[in-house]
Amino acid sequence: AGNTLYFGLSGEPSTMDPFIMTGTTFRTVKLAIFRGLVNYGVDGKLSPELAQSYELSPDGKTLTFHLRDAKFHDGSTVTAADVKATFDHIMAPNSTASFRNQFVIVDHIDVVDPKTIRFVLKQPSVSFIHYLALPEAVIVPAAWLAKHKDDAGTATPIGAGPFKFVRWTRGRELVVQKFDGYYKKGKPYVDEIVYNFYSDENTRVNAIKSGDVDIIDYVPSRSLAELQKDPDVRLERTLGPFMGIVFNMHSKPFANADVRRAIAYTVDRDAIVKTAVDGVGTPIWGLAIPQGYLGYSDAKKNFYKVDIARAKQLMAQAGYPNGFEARLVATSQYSFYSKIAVVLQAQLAQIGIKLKLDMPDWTTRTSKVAGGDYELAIIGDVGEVTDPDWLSNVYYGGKVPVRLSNSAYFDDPEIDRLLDEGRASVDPAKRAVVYQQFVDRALDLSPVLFLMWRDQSYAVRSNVTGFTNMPAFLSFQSGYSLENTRLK
Amino acid sequence: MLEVDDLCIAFETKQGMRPTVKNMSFSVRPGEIVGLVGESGSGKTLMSLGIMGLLPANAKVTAGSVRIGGTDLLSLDAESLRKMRGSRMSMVFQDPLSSLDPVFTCGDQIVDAIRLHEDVSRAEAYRRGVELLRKERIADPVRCMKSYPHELSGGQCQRVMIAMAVACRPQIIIADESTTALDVTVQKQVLDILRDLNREVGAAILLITHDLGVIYEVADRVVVMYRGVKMEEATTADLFAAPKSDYTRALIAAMPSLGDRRDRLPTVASALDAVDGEDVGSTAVHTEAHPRLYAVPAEPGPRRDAARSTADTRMPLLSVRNLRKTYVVRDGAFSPSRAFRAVDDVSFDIPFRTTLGLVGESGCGKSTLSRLIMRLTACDSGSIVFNGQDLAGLSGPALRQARRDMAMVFQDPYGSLNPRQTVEELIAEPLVVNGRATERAHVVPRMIDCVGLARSALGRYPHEFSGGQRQRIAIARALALHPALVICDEAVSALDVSVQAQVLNLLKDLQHEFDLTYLFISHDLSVVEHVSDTIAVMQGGRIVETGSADAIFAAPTHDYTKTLLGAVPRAVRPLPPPPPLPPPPFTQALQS
Amino acid sequence: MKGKLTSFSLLTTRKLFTALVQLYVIATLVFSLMYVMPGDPVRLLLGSNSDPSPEAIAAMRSKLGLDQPVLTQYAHWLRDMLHFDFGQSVFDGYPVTNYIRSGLPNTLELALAAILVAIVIGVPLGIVSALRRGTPVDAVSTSVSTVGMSVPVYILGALFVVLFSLHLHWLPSSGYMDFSRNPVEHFRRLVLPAFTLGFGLSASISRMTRSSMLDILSRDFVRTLRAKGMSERRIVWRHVLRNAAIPIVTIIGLQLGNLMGGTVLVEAMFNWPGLSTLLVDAVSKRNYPLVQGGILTIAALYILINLGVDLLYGLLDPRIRRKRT
Amino acid sequence: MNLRILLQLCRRPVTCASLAVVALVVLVAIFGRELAPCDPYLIDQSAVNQGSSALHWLGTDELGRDLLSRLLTGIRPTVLVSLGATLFAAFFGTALGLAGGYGPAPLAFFVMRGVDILLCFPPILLALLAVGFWPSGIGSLAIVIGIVYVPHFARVSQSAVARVVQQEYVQAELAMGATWPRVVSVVVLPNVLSPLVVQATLTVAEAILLESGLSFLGLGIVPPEPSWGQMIGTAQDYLSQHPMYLFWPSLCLALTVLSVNLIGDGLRDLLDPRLSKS
Ligand SMILES: Nc1ncnc2c1ncn2[C@@H]1O[C@H](COP(=O)(O)OP(=O)(O)OP(=O)(O)O)[C@@H](O)[C@H]1O
Ligand SMILES: Nc1ncnc2c1ncn2[C@@H]1O[C@H](COP(=O)(O)OP(=O)(O)OP(=O)(O)O)[C@@H](O)[C@H]1O
Ligand SMILES: [Mg+2]
Ligand SMILES: [Mg+2]
Repeated sequence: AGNTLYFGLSGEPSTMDPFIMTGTTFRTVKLAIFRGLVNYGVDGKLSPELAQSYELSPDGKTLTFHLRDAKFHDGSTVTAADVKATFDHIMAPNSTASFRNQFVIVDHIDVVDPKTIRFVLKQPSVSFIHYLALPEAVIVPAAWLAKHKDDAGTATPIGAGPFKFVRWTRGRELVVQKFDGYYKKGKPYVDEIVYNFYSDENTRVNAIKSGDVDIIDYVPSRSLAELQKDPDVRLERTLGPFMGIVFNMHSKPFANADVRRAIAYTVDRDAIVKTAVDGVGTPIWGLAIPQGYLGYSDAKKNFYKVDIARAKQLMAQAGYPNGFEARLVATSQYSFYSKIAVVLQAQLAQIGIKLKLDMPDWTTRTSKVAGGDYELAIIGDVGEVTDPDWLSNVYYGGKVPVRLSNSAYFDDPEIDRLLDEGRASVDPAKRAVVYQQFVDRALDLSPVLFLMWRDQSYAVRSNVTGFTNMPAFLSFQSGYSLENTRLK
Repeated sequence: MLEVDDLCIAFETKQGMRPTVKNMSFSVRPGEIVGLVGESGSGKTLMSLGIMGLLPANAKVTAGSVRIGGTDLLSLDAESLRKMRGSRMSMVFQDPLSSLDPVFTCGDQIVDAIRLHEDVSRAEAYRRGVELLRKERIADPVRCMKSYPHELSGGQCQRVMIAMAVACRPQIIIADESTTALDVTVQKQVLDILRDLNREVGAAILLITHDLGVIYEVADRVVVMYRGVKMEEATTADLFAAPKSDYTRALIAAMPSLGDRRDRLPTVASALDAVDGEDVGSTAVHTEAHPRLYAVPAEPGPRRDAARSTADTRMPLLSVRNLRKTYVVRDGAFSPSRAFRAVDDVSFDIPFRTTLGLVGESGCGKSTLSRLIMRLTACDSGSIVFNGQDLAGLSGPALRQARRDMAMVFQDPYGSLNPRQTVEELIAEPLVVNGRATERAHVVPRMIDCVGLARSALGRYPHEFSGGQRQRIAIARALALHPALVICDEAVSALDVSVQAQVLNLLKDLQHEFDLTYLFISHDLSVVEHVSDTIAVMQGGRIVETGSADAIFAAPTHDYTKTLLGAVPRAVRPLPPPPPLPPPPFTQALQS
Repeated sequence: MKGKLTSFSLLTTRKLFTALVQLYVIATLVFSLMYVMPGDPVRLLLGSNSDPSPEAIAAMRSKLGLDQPVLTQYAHWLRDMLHFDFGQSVFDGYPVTNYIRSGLPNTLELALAAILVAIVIGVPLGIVSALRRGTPVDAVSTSVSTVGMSVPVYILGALFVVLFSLHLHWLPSSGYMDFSRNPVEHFRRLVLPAFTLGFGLSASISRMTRSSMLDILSRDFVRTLRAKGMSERRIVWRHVLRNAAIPIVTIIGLQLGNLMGGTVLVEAMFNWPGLSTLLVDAVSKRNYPLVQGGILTIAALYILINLGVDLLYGLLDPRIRRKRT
Repeated sequence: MNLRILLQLCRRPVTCASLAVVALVVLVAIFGRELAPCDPYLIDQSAVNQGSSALHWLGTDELGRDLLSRLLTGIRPTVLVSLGATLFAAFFGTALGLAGGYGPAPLAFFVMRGVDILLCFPPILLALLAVGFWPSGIGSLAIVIGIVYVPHFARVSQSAVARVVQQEYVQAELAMGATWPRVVSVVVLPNVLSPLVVQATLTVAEAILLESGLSFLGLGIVPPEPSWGQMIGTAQDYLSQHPMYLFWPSLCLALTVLSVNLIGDGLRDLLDPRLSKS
């Protein structure tokens, strides 16, 4: 069709099961096909989608949604029953949904009438609504779910989003087509989107340069400068994900906060940005809270600085005046991981910490980190939601090292208390205070050391408008803006 | 027609050019057959290659000219020369097996030879090939056309080579030892073909052979060559009646001839050898163009101990019973296979310390039989009792042990020499294998002397030798250990009569001294008569007649034997014995 | 070498049986991969950035059947194999057979094209350098093939892309086109990847050709061919090459086999939807059913290729052929 | 004996030059660390991806490390891995090939079918398995790469052996009653040497490249330790920005591989008595 948008993805979705999060590429497809009750809009705010409006009860425990007149791609109307069926599916005990954990605080869901649905929570949570905005909390027809309980990954997906699924030729392309019954009148503007998969970075860049595709994701940092110069291509840039170091608290030296602080005083984040990601990125000298998010403060922005003397003193204080040996887990599959590891190795040598690098392939690395099989490890992550509750994912304590982004076995009751309180406080002013306290404690204990913001860019050909790289943590959800995208 | 004028050919060596063919001049007129005889290693093959423009990479023509009907071949460009080859001049190579492409059927190769120069259809060329082979008395020409070279006997390969050479009726044919593997009846046939060609298209034929009988029968003129130098040139009649050079005289004296059994044969020695110790076969520059040569009279060798001999002859060393071998042959890649019986119910005995001469038409299964005895090929049925032990059932170490008491000279000496070993290593190999490596230092030089090769040959590789020299290397290797049984498959066919005499004497001497037993396969009936105690005649895979040598030669019973004997070319018995002179070096070596 | 006449069908049956046993062994090895390879797919399955509960992990394990005893798993798996059921991709349940069906033809096509390119470049190069041994021609040819050998494909590919598609605009830089949709374009898109792969491979072929030709050129029968008046070209191409073919065929067979699973870099670079990418992706994500299915497919092809090469030995050398029957 | 061969090799100028290059490489492999003008591990954020300068003769890499020093230091692991892998593969592969081409029928059958099976596993899988079993390091990398090439040697040698075994000189050796080790070492091996020499020179180059291909699995040479393969692998990312980064290690690799090949050619010709002039 003349009005076809070609989107060069960095990888192929590995499943069509909407409730599983397998990375950016699938989200970009998913947000063309599906919509949730709410989603994040291009401005970064929650935008009412299938729910026209909602209310949070004053105790923070009941959320009531009023659905709008929307249609699924199969022609059926979106009803409260579909919503309930969707969340029952996500929350089922044997569910494999990626964010199931965030939904366990739901006590029950009531269908008030076909257009009204009520979520009753076990504990008050202000942040819960944000998890409903995730692309993994989109609404599918109850009938579809009933039919495709077991083959959700391969079945033709049915959503209420701007585009309907046409075909997926594995290894080649995935095609979606404008859905005429989309509830936002006039949208979308393009007739068809063809997603092509370019796992090779150079090939992807060549494809946008030659005009084979109109948009690409994950622009490699070293190609930014070159694409910047290209008059036919526009870069949509944002600093999305952050890189950091986690420590295993079962490793004796790292259980000591002084050692962690010493490291925080040693690591030169500037050098890391300059070398590991070709200078494209921003160092983080404090916590990885984006500007404008709750908990961000200019005062705490540069909490740590390079101060080797101080670091050495802290090391001595911790009982390691001559340093020690430690094993750093990273991966050699992605070059920025391995480069950070190499730079860290050189830098920590200054305070006597000799790093042994353990750099297996990505999957091995992931199981190692998940299983706590490291002394320190490099992580890369993104807060999934704009609510400060994302910090729970990084800081909430536990006796088992289940999460990928927290320090294994880190368990501080005070931090846990603050995170719980922050989530439950309905009053914004109170929340601000709670998270300020949290930030102080987190910086002081420094269980996770943040290094830098990574650049997350899309390259768009200049005849394409309306595609927005959504700010900060939401960059991975930029697929939402495909409904606004036009071709000139 | 063919005029060779003052041709000199030299090898490039690290020490500089080594002249090997020196100032050869002769000519062959249309319709004439010129025989070229000469000592083994004297440069006959090299000169022919020089004429054809096919010298090995390390050999160069240093002077002289070769003209065919007025065109100077040496100044011809590669393409015109190529066009002449095969159509106007062709050559039959000495080593038939290694001269045939192993991965194409013989038929393909013959057809190719025809179609390269004549614009005929495949079918037509094929038909002509079959016709040629039939003329050459190949039993089953169609099977032969479909066979690969390794599936044919030595004589069959040789006839394929000849067919290729004569297929386009060239005007010049150089036949290098082309009938050595053929029995006399077939040989006659082949020579007839050459002679026909000679008559019909006026072909000029250069016939290189060691068989003076053949020369006597077919050649018009003879050129004699010795160490790269032409010794004499004469008409056949003159040559045999009144040889001019010492060498020729000595040669004729050394020739064994039918019905004239001598215990030892006279050999040829050079006065020069005795003086400066240069060995026969070397190509050292001689200051004298015509060194003084003489025939060494047949001296009695070491005699056998009469008492021992009678005691031991009772039990045969080798006793073969009902041996059978079938080859599976296919006419095409997917056509059904059929059985071909190469050795059919053969039984014979070889008494201890005797020689069994095995004769028979080419392709009758002689080589196959010898391979069966060595267990190089598995037999279908039958027994091979060697030293009281049945080889047919042996395997592993026992077989290995048994083989160490046997040795074999293969019909294709070149193919049986490991190309990556030097002569020294080759001859020492049986010693090393038998754990007697310490003896190599004196055994190897002695053996090389015995077969009449230069000591300087020890460091060279097999490909650097002439056909006869290779054969002698193979013989030296087989005899190095003095094994109980030696199988000689056409072991002297490429040797000139003087060297042949030397080798035959050696065989006899060793037999007397070390109690060796021989199975001697040959086409040369006079040689067979000379060496054998008993004779077996083979035809079509079966032994048709056995008996003592004397009996068979005196009164053959089987038809085939009769024809065979009737066809032997007989040269005149020449010359009074030459003056007695000191013994040649090899006898000294042997006695030391 | 007994006079026993082995019929063609018996021979085929035996080869087939051998191949099946080989496949069974490979299958078993491949199955055990799951237990010896480091890394657990469950974490990846549940999403890369999430915080799955232990129940979810357990649920996923049971969904994959990983919670059952090893032998039971093996038995089930084997039963499925016998039905040509390689299972489903663990991520989305897409049948592995479908993956293979879509990837295999492309891989085969690319591999064959590449090997063709390699032969067309490598064999003549090797011949020339054997014929002109020790001359500058030999040196140049050796250098060219050495460069071909030591330049990694991704660099060669990048150079080709820059030159032929970004500068000269002769060929598309990447992508795949269905043959049915546009045959011309289909082949145009095959050219660059095939050359990128083939150039590197031609190096080994030319080296082997050179060495093997030299072995044969000094044989006596070559002299006979010359004496027949055969042209040098024909001698070389028909007789010498055929005699020299066995090592060359061996190395081509090895390369062809390698290409079945070893074209990842080029496939990724030119966005060629082949089996290699699938396989490597599956390995790196521990998508075991796909790994197993992929390897078994490749193994079957490999066995086929080896069988072909062995048969070719027989065709090329009558001695080897006769020995076998 | 060996000295003699070496001397003869030296006689041809091309081979002589190649020997010199390889000798240089080996020397640098031994003394590379001492020769390096700078610290090959020193990261300099102010000088990333620079071209040649007085301080950094060949420029710097993406972390601002001196390329020349890294090239020199990187020789040792490169040489160890490629040579180790080649030797490993040549030894075991040829042994298997001999068994498959000359061994008794059942053994030959099982060996060759086993080799076929080994051949079916893609290198990355073997490497991943190795990661599970061995600690990473040069030794295990050499063995893994070696294992990848064992079947190649096996098939090349098997096919050559199968042909040689048909020759009459092998039968002549058997007829002397030689034991199989003797037959193999004196007759069979010398006559199948030429394809093996070629295969070995090919493997040297391929092993170096495979090393970089496998490095993403974290097997083998652990950064910041440099190796040529790894440098080439990293440098390709900077092809357009900093082409010299790719050029230098590629040049070193190509030169080395060329020399190895030329020596291989020389050796091959030398060992072939029909080619060497007497
Ligand atoms: N490739 C070679 N390199 C060095 N010397 C060689 C080579 N080929 C042959 N010779 C030597 O050249 C001489 C002549 O060899 P040629 O083959 O012409 O002998 P010939 O007369 O044919 O002997 P025969 O009757 O034994 O076949 C021999 O002494 C041989 O040793
Ligand atoms: N490998 C084989 N396959 C099929 N047939 C063979 C094979 N080897 C030999 N033959 C055939 O067996 C027969 C006997 O061959 P053999 O070599 O034993 O003959 P020969 O008596 O030695 O002949 P010559 O005197 O010509 O050397 C020949 O007809 C030959 O064609
Ligand atoms: Mg000769
Ligand atoms: Mg014979």
